[in-house]
Amino acid sequence: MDFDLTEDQSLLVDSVRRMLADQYGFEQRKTHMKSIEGWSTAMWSAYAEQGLLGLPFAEADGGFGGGLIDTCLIAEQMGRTLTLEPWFTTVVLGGGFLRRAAPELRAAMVPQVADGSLKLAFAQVERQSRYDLHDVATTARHEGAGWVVNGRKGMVLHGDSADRFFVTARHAGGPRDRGGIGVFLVDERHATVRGFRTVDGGRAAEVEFDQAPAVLIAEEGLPMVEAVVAEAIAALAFEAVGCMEMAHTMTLDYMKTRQQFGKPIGSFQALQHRAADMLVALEQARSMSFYAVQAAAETDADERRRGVAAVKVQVGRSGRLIGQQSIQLHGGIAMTMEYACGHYFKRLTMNDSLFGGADHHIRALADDGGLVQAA
Amino acid sequence: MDFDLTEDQSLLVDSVRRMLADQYGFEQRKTHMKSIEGWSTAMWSAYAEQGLLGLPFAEADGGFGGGLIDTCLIAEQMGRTLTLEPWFTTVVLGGGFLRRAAPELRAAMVPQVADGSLKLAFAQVERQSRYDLHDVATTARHEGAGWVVNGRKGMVLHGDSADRFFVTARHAGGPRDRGGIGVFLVDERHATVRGFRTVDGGRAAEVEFDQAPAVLIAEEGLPMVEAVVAEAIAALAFEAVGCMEMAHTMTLDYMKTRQQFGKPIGSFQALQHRAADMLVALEQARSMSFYAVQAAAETDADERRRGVAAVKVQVGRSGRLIGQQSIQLHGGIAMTMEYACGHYFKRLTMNDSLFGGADHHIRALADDGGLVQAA
Amino acid sequence: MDLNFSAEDIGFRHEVRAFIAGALPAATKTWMVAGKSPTKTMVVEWQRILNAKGWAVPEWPVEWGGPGWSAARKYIFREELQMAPAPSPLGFNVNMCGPVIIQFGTQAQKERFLPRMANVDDWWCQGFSEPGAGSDLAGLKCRAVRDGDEWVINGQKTWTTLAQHADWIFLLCRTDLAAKKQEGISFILCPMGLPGITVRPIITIEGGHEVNEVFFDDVRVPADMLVGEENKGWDCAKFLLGNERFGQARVGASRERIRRLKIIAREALDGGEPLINDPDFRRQVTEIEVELKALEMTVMRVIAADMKRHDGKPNPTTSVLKIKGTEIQQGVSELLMKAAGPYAWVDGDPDEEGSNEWDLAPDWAFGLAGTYFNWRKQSIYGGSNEIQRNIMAKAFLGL
Amino acid sequence: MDLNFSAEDIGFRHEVRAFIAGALPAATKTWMVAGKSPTKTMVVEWQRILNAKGWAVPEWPVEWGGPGWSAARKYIFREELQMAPAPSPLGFNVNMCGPVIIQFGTQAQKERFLPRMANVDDWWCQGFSEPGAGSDLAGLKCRAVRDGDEWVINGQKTWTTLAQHADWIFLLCRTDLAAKKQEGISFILCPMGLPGITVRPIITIEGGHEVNEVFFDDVRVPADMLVGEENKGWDCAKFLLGNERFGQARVGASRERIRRLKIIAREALDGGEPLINDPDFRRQVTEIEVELKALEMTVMRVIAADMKRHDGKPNPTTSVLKIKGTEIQQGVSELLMKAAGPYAWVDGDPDEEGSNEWDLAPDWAFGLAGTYFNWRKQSIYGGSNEIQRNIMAKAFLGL
Repeated sequence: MDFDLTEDQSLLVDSVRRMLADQYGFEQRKTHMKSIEGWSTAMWSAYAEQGLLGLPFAEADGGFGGGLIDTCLIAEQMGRTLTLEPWFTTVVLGGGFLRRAAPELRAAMVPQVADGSLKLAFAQVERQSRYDLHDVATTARHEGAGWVVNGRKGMVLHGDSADRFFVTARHAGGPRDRGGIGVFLVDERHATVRGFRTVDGGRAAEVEFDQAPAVLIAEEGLPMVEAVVAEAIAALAFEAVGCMEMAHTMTLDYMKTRQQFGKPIGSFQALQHRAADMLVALEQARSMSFYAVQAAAETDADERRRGVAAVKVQVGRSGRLIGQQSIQLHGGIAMTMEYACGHYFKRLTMNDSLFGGADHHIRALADDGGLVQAA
Repeated sequence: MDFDLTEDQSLLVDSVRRMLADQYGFEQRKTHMKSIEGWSTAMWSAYAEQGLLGLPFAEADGGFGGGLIDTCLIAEQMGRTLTLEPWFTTVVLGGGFLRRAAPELRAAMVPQVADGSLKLAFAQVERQSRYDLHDVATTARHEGAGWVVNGRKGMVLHGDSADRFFVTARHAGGPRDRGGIGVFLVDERHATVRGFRTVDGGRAAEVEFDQAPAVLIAEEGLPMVEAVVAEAIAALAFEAVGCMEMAHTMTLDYMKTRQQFGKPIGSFQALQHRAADMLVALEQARSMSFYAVQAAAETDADERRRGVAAVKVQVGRSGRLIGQQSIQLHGGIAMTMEYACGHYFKRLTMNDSLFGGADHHIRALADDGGLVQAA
Repeated sequence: MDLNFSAEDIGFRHEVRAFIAGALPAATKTWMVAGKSPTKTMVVEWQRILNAKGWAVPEWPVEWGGPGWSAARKYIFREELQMAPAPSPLGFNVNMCGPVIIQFGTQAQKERFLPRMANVDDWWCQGFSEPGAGSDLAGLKCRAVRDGDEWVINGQKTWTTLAQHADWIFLLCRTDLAAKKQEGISFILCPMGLPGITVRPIITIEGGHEVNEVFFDDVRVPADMLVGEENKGWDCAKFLLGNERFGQARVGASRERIRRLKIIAREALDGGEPLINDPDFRRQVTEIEVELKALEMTVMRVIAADMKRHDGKPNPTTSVLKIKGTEIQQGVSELLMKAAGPYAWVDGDPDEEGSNEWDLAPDWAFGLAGTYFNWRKQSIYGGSNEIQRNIMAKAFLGL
Repeated sequence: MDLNFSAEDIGFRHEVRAFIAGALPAATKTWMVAGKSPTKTMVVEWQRILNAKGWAVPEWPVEWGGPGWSAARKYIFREELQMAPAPSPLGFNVNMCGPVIIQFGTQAQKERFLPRMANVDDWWCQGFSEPGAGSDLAGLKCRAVRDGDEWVINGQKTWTTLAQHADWIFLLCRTDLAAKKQEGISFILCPMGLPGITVRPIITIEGGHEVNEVFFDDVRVPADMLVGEENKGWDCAKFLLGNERFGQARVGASRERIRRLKIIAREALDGGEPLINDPDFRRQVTEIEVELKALEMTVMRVIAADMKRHDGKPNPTTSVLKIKGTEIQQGVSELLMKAAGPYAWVDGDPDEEGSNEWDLAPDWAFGLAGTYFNWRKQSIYGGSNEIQRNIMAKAFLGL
């Protein structure tokens, strides 16, 4: 048992942290956000150079052979910096499917993903589905030698910059059946995409498929979707911890400098205790993010589902407390767009909601019997 | 709209408060608790003299014609003093049924209740019923000209000192049917009673009825039970507010005198804010106790049910916070049997549980559509 | 003890409700039901309708156009406006500056300003907070120096709500540097159009422009723009803040939002069913409904006491109203956002970005996250909830 | 980074579990499953079984009978005992006084006391708190004055847990009145049977007798009962308190109680159905299970760090373990009480009051309210949770 980073991991994290510190300050981020893409193509190239885009893929496929923990460590740095690029969608979500795809497809796509020329997205949410991965109305059917997909997906993160979509679509079974859901790969040229800004300053899109030619990735695809989402939840947990740590640190710094009633507000015990409660929440979330890596790797699907649900609950609760309190302890200044703290709060709010918020998962976990077996 | 006491009410409250201050100090209470009855027969006589036992009954029946608010004001004083006598069971619960009984019965019993010679209890809880008033397995059936009751009731408050029991018993319908539940009056001579101490220092009993002759009070009795319990909940709300106010006051006093780190602990801001939160909880509970009087008087049974559920939720939540925090802010001293604070905490815990705790009622209210109609 | 409104008051409630139903512009109502703050035009238009009816300044004495209502009726009126929902009379004019002028102003000031305030012929804004004076308001630095018949104002105000709409600002300035913190401050009125005034927008985290920085650079106002005595402005400020007794309880507004929430929760699906069927969601809403009912009764207690005693003294309940009122509003805004699920992620407003041509998100989902973010301010401004706890501890608990 | 126990450690877990299953007296297990604290006899009997196995003093060096386990194995052992549930080795002996003697004691003290401690031939108790020295321990007043070859002790200790069982007490006494608060204190050992010692029970709110007042009236102990240097007892105290790193996390104990809670919730009826079917009850349990899982991982992080660095420095996580560990235990105790519904009202224990001849309440309901009441102490003692927040703010947040 060892929670320390290996030497390789330390080197990776340090270099990424240095790169982001140099090139992704809060003011630089504002510039990136104002670009046409809503993020920085230059940074995207830098990620490729640093090996962040090929990180989780096997070396044989043209990747760098990193494990989930490596991905998570990068996600934490992305969280600390509130990066805007489609790294999570391309590498964690898209990459999760790609790693599980057929060898030819991997051979064809991984090098392109790794060099930054191919961006991926996951088209899953539908108008009625909310957070249920198995609630799929988009259809897929055989046509000629291949498949075509029809339907509409909403809230596709970075859907407006993706070159390819991994899409869930139903080819058999009724609404909300767990069977009959395939995973398909669709080229963006066969989709109609409407991009928009998300509340955390990121990008997403609504995507429509009308007789879109599609490559089958998995015919009974739900288990694959769940496995990929479990990994994504682990990465989101680390991202959230990165956000929380920054929000907490900013708050502490502010408390030490902001003067009211003739002394720093950090000298007021009631606020000190609030900051301590934030630390408790942060430590619990950090612990749970480690557990997330274990849970996502769990081979028993029921165990894995319970595990990641618990992760979403703890990380969501901690993120909410730290986000809200970081604003409250700052006071007005953190309510402004010009100040970074509010952006961490917004990102934590969005992070919680992705793949279902704490409320969704506490119910799911409770219905599933919880973590402690009554024996 | 006027939340102030009338002159008569002020006089009544003042005289009761004075009596209890003189004769029911915390040390005197310990003595009362150690008596055979577990409460004070002398105080019982004093209540009779003060008119507290005949308070809610019509003057025509031999009572003093007080309204629910008068009963509640006394309950608040009882809460402040943590009195042990069977006042609540006799006057509020038993009295609630008696006030709704036939004129002859009232004429026969009210004077005896008012002069202290007749004590009443409400036998309702059963092993399986938890907090559901309609979950009645005890049976009643016609025998000869009258009725007999068979069954076992648990947790009958002051059942070991009661002369008569108002009993819910089923004469028709299946388990948990709302119809077919009668209210009966049974003499203690026809019951087997096993008394015990409750966790708050009070008394209760398990009561068994074996072919017990019974007087019918209401054949379809559930609406009457619900009406009586609604009034009881209003009285319990006031009692709880009395407890909360005392626990809060004791805590404030202690915070002003207890020295740690060279100053009174009340000078520490984190503890000050905790005390302020207790005040918020107290004021909200007090407000809700006024609402309880309105709600209990509501003629629409659905409205009344929603209203009293809301009362239980708010009073329960406030009492929990104030009870727990009063212990925490005191530290060890309040953990001791010799110190009054812990007894308020215990009573608040028990008070919440009576007729269903906050958790029970929040669910009931939520299932009932809440307080705000969506229109 | 009588815990109910009188039959006459209930009749009054029906009268108000009927009037609002008939007179409130439909566009304003639709706009506000969607959770948006009314525009300047909407506020002005509606307040003039109320003014024509004699209802624009419920808190003012009859002499200055007030309707002469009891505390209960004022409460009913406020509630009905919030529940409609309709814009409330402009607080800066009606609840803040107006009462100060009525209490401390000269006859000339009253005659000049009050009628125009009631009709929103002038839109006022409040210049209290400064970058270094937030919770510690007495730390303010903005100066006004007497120069002949004028005050010369230099300094900066911040968090100035809707200064971009304002014709006038009432502000606290330091007029005696030698005096102790809360002394040496004066309450001064100033037209926003004067040379030397710069308004700089502050964009809040959800992207809205509600607040501003206001800079004063040798701004000259006539000497008679002083309200009350020189160096006694703290009295005006205390009086003004003391009037904020019910302002942040907003029971009617929360009730309206809960209604809205329940309607949305019938439409939004979760697990293939209407969200309202989820017991835990229902529980969360109900917890807030219970707190709101208790708060409503707390408001009633304060009103009833006011009706009897008219002492208007601060009492601990005022802090309870602030803390609970804002917690409830923040709680409802969070549930509204959560009800929207993934559809809360869309930034902006489809009405501003063009038609909602596909089904990007249900119309009701727009802006819910923004309101949640924005409403974090509620526990910060108007005396942060921490300051409220300090007040309670010191003033009422004797700690 | 490797987040799992090694295969060897998992094997060790199975070995411990099997040993406990075979060796733990059935009566002790049944007693503890019911939620009751083990009696003195049970504790002594079990610790001697452990001692015979060489497992009684996991934290001690091998030289003094410790098994030489890694931090991970110590954790596993603690966990398995708590989950069984079985009594833990007596804390006063094994985790408090023993380590102090090992660190600061003379060879003679070690030889005299340690083997008897390991076998509970002597039962020790802790004399730190005083009426005026609770959270502010350094405010203690109990004096020890050197008189020839003896210390003469006068003063009072309080909250002395299980002093009624104790053969010895280790206590902090003021030995230099002139010194500043934390200086001038010494760490002294004292037999409980000496003349001048009076033990007075303190009955806690649920009726239990766990704690006591201990009075010292010219009690004379030999000079060599001083541990460490004169006036340097604060170092011993700090060392002792610093050893309390995991003590209050009690992850295994909470897991055992949650299991129990779930079993009860299958039996208890609510609304005519098993309570476990109530979604809100389930949610409340699950919230705690999630916090417990996070706490377990937090413990693991501390252990892993210990295994690497052996510096044993205090770190913020220790306060997290205290705060969360006690909140979780208090939360579970409250849910257990609530699960019992009306049956939680019965005071006392049917085993003590005679047979449970009717169905006064299900056997599992007895004592649940009492434990809830009693466990309010958890956030008070061992450095109250407020003190923990102070520590975090000062030591780790730099506030």
